[in-house]
Amino acid sequence: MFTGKVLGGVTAAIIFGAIGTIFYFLPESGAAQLMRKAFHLGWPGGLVIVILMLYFQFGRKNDPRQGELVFKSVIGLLGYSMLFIAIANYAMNFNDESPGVPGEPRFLPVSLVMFTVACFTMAMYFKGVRVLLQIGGFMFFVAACLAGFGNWLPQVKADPPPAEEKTADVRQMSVQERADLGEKIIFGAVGASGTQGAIGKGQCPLCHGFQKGFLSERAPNLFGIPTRALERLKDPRYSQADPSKRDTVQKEACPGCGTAQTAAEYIAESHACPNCYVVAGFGVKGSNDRESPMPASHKPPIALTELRRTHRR
Amino acid sequence: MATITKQARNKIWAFLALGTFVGLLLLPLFLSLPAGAGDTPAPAASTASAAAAPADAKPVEKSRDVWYKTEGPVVGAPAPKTTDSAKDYPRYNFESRVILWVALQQHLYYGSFVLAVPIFCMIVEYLGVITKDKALSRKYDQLAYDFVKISLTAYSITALLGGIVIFTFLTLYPTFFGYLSSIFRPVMATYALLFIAESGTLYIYYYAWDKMREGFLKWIHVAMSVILNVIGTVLMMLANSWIAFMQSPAGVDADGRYLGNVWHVIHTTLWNPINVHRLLGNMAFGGGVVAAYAAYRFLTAKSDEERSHYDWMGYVAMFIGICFLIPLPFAGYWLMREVYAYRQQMGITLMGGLLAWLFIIQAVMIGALFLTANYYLWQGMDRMRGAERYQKYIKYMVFVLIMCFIVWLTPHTMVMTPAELKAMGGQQHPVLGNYGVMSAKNGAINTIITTTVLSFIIYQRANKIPTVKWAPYGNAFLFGLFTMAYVNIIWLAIYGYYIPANVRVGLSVPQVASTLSCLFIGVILNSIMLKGAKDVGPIVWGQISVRGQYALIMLATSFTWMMGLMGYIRSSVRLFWHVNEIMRDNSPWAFTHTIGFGANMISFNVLFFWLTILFVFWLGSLGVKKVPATAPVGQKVPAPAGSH
Amino acid sequence: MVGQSREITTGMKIAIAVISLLVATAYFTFLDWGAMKIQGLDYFYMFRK
Amino acid sequence: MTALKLVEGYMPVQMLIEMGGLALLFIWSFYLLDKKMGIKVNKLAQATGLFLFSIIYFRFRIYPPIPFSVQAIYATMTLIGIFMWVSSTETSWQDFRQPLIAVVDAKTPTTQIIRAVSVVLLPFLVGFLGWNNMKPSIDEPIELRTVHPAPPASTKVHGKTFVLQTASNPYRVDDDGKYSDMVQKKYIDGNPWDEKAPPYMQYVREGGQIFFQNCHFCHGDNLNGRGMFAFAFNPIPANFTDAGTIAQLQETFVFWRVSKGGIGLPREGFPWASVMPPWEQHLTIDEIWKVILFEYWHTGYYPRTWD
Repeated sequence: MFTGKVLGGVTAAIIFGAIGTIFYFLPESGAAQLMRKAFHLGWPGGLVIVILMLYFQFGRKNDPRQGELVFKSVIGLLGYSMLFIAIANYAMNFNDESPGVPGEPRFLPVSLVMFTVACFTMAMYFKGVRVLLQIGGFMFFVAACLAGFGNWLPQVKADPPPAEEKTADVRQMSVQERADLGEKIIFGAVGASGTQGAIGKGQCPLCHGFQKGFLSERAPNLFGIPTRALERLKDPRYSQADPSKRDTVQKEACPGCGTAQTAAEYIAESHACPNCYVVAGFGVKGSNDRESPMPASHKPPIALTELRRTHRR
Repeated sequence: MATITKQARNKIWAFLALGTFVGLLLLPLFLSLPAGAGDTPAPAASTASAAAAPADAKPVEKSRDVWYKTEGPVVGAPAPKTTDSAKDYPRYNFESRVILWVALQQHLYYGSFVLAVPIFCMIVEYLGVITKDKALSRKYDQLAYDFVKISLTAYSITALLGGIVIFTFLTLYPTFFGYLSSIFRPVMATYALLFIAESGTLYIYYYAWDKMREGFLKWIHVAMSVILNVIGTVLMMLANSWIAFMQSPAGVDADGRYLGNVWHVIHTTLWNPINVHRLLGNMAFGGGVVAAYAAYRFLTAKSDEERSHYDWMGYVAMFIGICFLIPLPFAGYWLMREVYAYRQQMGITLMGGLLAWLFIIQAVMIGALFLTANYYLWQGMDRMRGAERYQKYIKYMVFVLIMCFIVWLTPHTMVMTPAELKAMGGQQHPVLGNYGVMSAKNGAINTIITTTVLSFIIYQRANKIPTVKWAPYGNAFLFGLFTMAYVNIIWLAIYGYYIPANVRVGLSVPQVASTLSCLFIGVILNSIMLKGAKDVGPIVWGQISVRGQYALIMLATSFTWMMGLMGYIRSSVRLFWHVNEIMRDNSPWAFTHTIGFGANMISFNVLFFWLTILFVFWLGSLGVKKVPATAPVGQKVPAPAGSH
Repeated sequence: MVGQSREITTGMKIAIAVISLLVATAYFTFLDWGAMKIQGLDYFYMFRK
Repeated sequence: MTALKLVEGYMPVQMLIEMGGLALLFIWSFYLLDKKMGIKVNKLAQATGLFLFSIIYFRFRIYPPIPFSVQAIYATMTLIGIFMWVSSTETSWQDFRQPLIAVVDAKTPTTQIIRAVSVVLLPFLVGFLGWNNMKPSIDEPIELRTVHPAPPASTKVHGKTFVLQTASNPYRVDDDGKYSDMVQKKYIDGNPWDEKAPPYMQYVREGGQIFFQNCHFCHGDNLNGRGMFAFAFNPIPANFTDAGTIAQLQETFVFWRVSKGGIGLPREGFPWASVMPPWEQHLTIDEIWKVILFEYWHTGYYPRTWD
């Protein structure tokens, strides 16, 4: 009564019944979409198998192996459809990474399970390639276990931190914008230059005074620097035009840089090479004003980036 | 007379060939010297580009190395600051990173395989030369030969994939590739030359096999395999320097400007740990692939002869693979330590942070590998009469392994719903929480390894009865050794809970030392005891269950998966940097994928690799000569089992 | 397991086993101590506290 | 099942010993059945029995209940172990397979019925499992918090930058005022209220005062995370006496966590589930260091060091 043929028929009926039910009652469900996609992808091959099956059924009436051939094509069709449902699963969900949403990429390993099942099912009936199918199926199985475990774990996707603040190209800035940027670097915020104790990334006010008459013991008060810079250039100790005569630990900002010719150049040089010229009385103790206590502004610990320094050109 | 001249001629040819290889080996060095000197115009070029940049106008600027802290002349341009645009990151309607991932991973798999197989051949060929047993010696030789043959096909695929990688890289990440190649120009040139040298050596090695079969010539042939492997290893190390640079840059200043010292760029802090780790990993992987090949041939075999040959081959391959697997965790430990020493947050991201769950998967796989190895050995006992005496102990070993595995896999951070959290009363479980810490894990994994050693010792003596006079004492000592090793390992694991962390971290060393004691003392003592032992029954190669062969396939697949996983971990720990802290990844794909996505990709890569390698096997099997008809039935256990 | 040349009684077997256990214990204790020593750590930390 | 109390402090080892003993009992009982009473129990039945037993053990014996995820891992491990056991030898494997093959072959009416029923039920079972897995659930989503997320390289507190790898607690000092790893060990039983206490103990006392003014409401007066507000939060506050919290961390890591609080957690520490305030808004740098000093002193743990 319960022969293999009957049971096979019952199983087939259940499967087709289930598929039919899904299509009839839930035509827009994920499962129905999946099957439609699979059909869309794999129908030509399926058609070939169906034609073969029909040919075996009706074209080979006298072949003793007819029943076996028909059966094999049915199994082939089954494996083929599983294969394409699995592929459709990949095609639909591969790029979607929404953790916690069921039925989404975390179910991709299900495809691997389907490959496994398809391989083993076909291995049962296709003796010629049995071992290959079994080995393949086993590998799919191992991969399915591992990938399944990976997907079963809670998912975290990590975004990179926001990119560092972009400094616009100083050369494109208006004078006002440049001044604002400078104020921000020195005092921390635009308009903070009047506030007592305001300090920015450049940390200049730690040592330098910026207001007229402010106490400035560690470093020269910078109030009125544009005019005073020109006086400094004339100082014999500055030794304009011939840096080699300077009596300092570093004679030039960079090899071949030469000396400043304008006030702006002088200020720029002082930022990059505080040792090139030390205002009398402000050198490192005991160095006889040959060495400056100020760090070069483009090196640690201040390490202003290139665009934040004043430019020579 | 004629024969003598022929021999002499052969000898001359052999010396000539050897000379050529040495020459080929040295050639890249000579060529890289002018390449190094050829860098002198480079500063001029870079000054030209620097002149365009705002600040650095003067030619010889000095700057400080980010890692070595040495001063050096600025030679290269700073690392480009990329923007999220099609110029820096061209779009091809798919995640560029994933495409590159697949290309690189496939190249890596094949690369590992073609690097591992020659090492494998070298060992097997050498075994063949030193084995006194003529038939066995021929078998080894044939085995080695078969593998070079397979690696030839794989070699061309590797080269092809390498080309694909460069093409993909250049197309998808042009700016980044430009930067890397500007720094590594001399290294890349050397690499290309070495690659040619490697190809030449490999082909000559293969085609000279028959010609150099006997006597002195054979030794030269073996020497050739050494040279082949030296070239291969240097190749790998050069390639490693690129990834090591990306992870822990050196030889450049904080802006990414090259400072003219190639050695600093190559020899970054993580370079050597990665080299060692990769070399061992490649070998284990090679053993796995070869074992899988043997299993495939075993399962498709038509005759008992074939079955016995491939059973034996699988055993040898598995054995060599496992030999390299055992030191692998220590190499990994070293690498991890160096990563921690380099950047603490990188270490924590790996072990306790974002990527920690990937290590859980790794833990699963390590456990699975050891379980499978044990299982294979137990299945292998079916080959021998007399093994029944030991088979009743298997269940206890299974039990110990599974208990340790349970401890090994208990996660430190448990996944649970909020309801479960409340029921438990906190993130930490009062019982299982204790299994989640390092102390317990060390105990568990060392017990697992010790049990594997025990399995192997039992396997070794399965069909033998020791006859030496001191056998009772030897057995008693083995018993004492293993019992106390287990006790010691577990005691140290428990002891770890009672002492402060700074002392506790030291406990892993005695634990490992205990395991290694068992491995070396136990196996050596056992081998000595079995000298001249009475055979209960022969080893009948081929008489192993199909499950045993699937265990080999499982090993191979897991190796492959694990390589993919660890590579992914190593690579993604840079997070959003192309070159750590030097060049930021500003592409839309700078985020770190979910674990699941990673697992899916790794699975894809693994399966793709196996599909193609099956094709390679098939190609290799097309012209395979019939397996020599020496029936290995009744043969002694081959050298690896007895001599190690 | 029994050697061909001489008989070994059960009592002797137990004695041998106990001795080998003791030897192994001594060996592993020494190993633990030494392995901690070379790292500059104290194996008997808990007992000296 | 929970009537059999687990002994506090020895629980993990106890669990292993218990499992070991039960397994031995299991093996032994089937051995007795076979050899003494002549009842040979089929391997499939033995395996099924062992599996069910292990599930029951993990489900009910261990208290507090373990989460499903861990149970699933354990069950899988048990299954693998059972498979390895039954298939370790050919005879045992054949014995195990025999009933299954009998059902598939269906030579007798009983096996035929079993086969028919399973063939009909299996698709439904698979379908049900699939549906059950996919159906929308009203449970709270599982939260994955990385409890110790990777710290930044440096953190800025009160305008001062601390490099986590190099900074150290300025109050972990020996009697001469120099940084010392060993000072805690020396004074672990010291009295912080002693007037003449060494500087280290005085800092511990100050840290304790800060702790009881600010922290103990949540972290508990025994530092065990059981403060009076603790159970209003999910997850509950960290238990410092647990070997998995501060004992695993560097002192600078703790400093970063205390000063930045829950809102300062990096992305992987989310979904946001920590209400700890950023203490830099309430405490000075010195106070934070002192309170950390106190926490380590009180629990007896040592901060992790990197060699």
